[in-house]
Amino acid sequence: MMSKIVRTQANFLYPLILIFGFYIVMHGHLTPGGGFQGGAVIATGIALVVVAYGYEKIKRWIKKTHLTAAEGIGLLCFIITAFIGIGTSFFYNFLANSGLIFGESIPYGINPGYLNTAGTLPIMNLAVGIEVLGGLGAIILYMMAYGREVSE
Amino acid sequence: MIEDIIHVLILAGLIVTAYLAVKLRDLLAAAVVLGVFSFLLSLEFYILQAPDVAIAEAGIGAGLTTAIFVIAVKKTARWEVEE
Amino acid sequence: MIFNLPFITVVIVIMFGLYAMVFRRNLIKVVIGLDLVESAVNLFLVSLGYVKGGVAPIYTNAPSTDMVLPTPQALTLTSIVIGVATTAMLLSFCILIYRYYGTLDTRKARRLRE
Amino acid sequence: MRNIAMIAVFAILLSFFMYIALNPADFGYSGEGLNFGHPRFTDMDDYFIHNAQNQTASNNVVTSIVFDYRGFDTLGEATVLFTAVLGVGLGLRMLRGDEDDE
Amino acid sequence: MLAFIVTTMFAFVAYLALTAGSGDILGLWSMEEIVAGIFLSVLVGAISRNYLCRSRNYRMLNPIRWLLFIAYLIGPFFIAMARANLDVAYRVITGKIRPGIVKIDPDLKTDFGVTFLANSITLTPGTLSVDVDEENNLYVHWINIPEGDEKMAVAPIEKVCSSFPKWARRVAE
Amino acid sequence: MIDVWLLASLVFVILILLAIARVVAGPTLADRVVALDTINTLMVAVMIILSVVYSEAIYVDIAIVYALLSFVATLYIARYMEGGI
Amino acid sequence: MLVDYVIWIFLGIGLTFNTLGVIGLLRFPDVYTRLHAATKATTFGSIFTSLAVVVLSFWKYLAVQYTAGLSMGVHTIIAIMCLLLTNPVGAHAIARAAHRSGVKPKVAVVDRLEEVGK
Repeated sequence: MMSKIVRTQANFLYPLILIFGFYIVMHGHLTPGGGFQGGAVIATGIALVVVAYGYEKIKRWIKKTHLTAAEGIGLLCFIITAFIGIGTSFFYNFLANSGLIFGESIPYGINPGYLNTAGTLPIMNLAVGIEVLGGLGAIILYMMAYGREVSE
Repeated sequence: MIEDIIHVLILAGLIVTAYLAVKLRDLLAAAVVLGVFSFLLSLEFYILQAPDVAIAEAGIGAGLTTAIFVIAVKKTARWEVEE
Repeated sequence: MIFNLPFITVVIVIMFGLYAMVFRRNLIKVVIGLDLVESAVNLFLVSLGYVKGGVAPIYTNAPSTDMVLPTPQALTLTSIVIGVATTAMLLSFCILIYRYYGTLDTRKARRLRE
Repeated sequence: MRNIAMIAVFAILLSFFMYIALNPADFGYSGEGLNFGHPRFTDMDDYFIHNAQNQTASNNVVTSIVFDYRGFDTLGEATVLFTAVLGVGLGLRMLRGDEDDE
Repeated sequence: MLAFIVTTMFAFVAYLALTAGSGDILGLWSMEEIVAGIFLSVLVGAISRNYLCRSRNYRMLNPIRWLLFIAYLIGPFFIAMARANLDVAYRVITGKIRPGIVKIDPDLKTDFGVTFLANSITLTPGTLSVDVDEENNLYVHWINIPEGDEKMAVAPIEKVCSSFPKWARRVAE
Repeated sequence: MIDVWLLASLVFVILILLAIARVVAGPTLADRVVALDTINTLMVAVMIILSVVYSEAIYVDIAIVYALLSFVATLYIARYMEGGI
Repeated sequence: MLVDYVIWIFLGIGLTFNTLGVIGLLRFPDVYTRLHAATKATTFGSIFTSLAVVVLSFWKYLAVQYTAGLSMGVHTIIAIMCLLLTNPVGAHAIARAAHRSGVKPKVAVVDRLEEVGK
């Protein structure tokens, strides 16, 4: 456990990192970003909380099974979304320019506001983001959990 | 012109940090130097007009890689011994 | 003016990484060498797709098509996540080896096995 | 003796790579090798750049390539990540006994 | 429940700040952004409700404290920061230093107040907070100790950090 | 107008190289970590300035990622030096 | 133009303090004094160079109708706030860890933390 100052600041920064990571995930088709990057940012937030509180306290709040379950759910959503368009081809973008959810066409120019576009890409971004955050966070927690510390 | 000078300086920094990461006997210091290498690489991606790759390198190289190396060094030995 | 300097940097960094992987006997140093080689290959891919005077492959201004090639960037993006996953896996194997043999030196570990 | 052989192999590799990186004539299509800032083989990328915004309605061409045109690469990457997490968990779980879980 | 609502509101305000300038609602936001923001904020609030409000201390919900905080940030804090940098510039050029670690007793009670004071001390003239103990005493590395002050067990608080404890008490307690 | 920003970024890159000199020379681990922290701050500033040079508003996101995440590595190494992860 | 002069002044102040911070990092004798130079001076200088960007983007948004200027300025302000939140915590963590791991101040007239003991 680190000092009081670091712990209080980590409490304040953890929601900020999470919301920024989800911002990067959701805006993957308009600005630089996407599923991989946002998932990595959120996993780094988990690493921040782990280092601030120590593994002994954190293992009651963040469970490894939840993270591995998130990884499986993300992978499953990704594959299912790819399968729906199987009538034309695997990974067919059936929602683009169709008028349904995420189905509007996009104009040129800088536009961080037209979130309702690009078909299946935002859904896949969200799925891959959840998968990457689960995988990298589970790696950090596994490496903290096992193996006794070796003194010099 | 000035852009080319910036380019050359960043590449020189990359070579220096790569040499240092191989040379140092202290594995923790090697992890720190690897972090600096990752920062410079991200700046190079930024200048080569690849912002997606720069964000990925920033998010992974800034926090996660150094964290994993530090945990692994903690659970093994810190000094690289060679007779 | 800038004559293939990124490619020369890639060659030098790959040589440093290969040196660490072949001549160093500490296993964590070997993993560091592998990480250097991965980063150098990422830099090679991105600088292979650079067009002089191009902009990033995101439509932010008028419909201009003078863009940097996007496919190498997509491949690099995939490669980075795979890189951190394999690094974590190799380091966990290093922890296992240290617990069973008591050393990270490759020659000593090989001798202890017999 | 072994070291000398390795150093020779290293010297050969270094000179080979340097030759490729420096000489723009002998490697590559139609007598042009690596040339920083002037890439060869741009047909596929031109197709992506011209058509990505109409076909997938996405501003970011890289995202549309990663998730739409070349989605199988991303599927493979997700599988590799899943396997790596599985490997780390199963491998380190062999150390059970010095730190209990749950 | 209150912790969940507070965290959700905090995340939603952060999301609105990130997406300013995207549409027509109030001249700044578009409809899709607000819907997506509500969804993501509820998600973030459900994940991290135990962190932001760990101390179960809802004193900071008072908006007057936020106004005071902003006033502090652009008033005395900025001036002290500018003075700090001139001081560091003088020390860098001349090399005249007389450093040491002293102990101060700011008499604060909450964790937030101590964090606030420690961060302010780190960014302002000639001082750097090194450690904090259980009674909220701070150990401060001081780059230029005046003659005679190193004899005292507890350093005079006005010389180390001029009026920051008063502001910290006003904002955080 | 553009020249000013490019010159400023050139000065920043030179400062980053000077900080790398401290990484090379630093006698203890703590000195190297201090240099790492300095490089983080300089990197955020140079990324914000280069976004003006390329006149792309969306590049500032990368600087925010750096400013939020780069101190996690510092915290890990500090935790190691205190003893106990 | 007035805006140009304001931007030049901000950039000049920022670059000066950044340079002084890096010189102090190279010149001071031990870890704690290096932290003084590195943390304060570079944070202050980076804030000033970023303020120049804020001024330019808001001026472009108001005068030239450059619509991306608003998001650029707001994002730069968010980056400044993140720097102000994270930098002092990192400095504090380094100083505490260095003192606990046995790196003593090289020149010091008094060290109260050493007398307390661990």
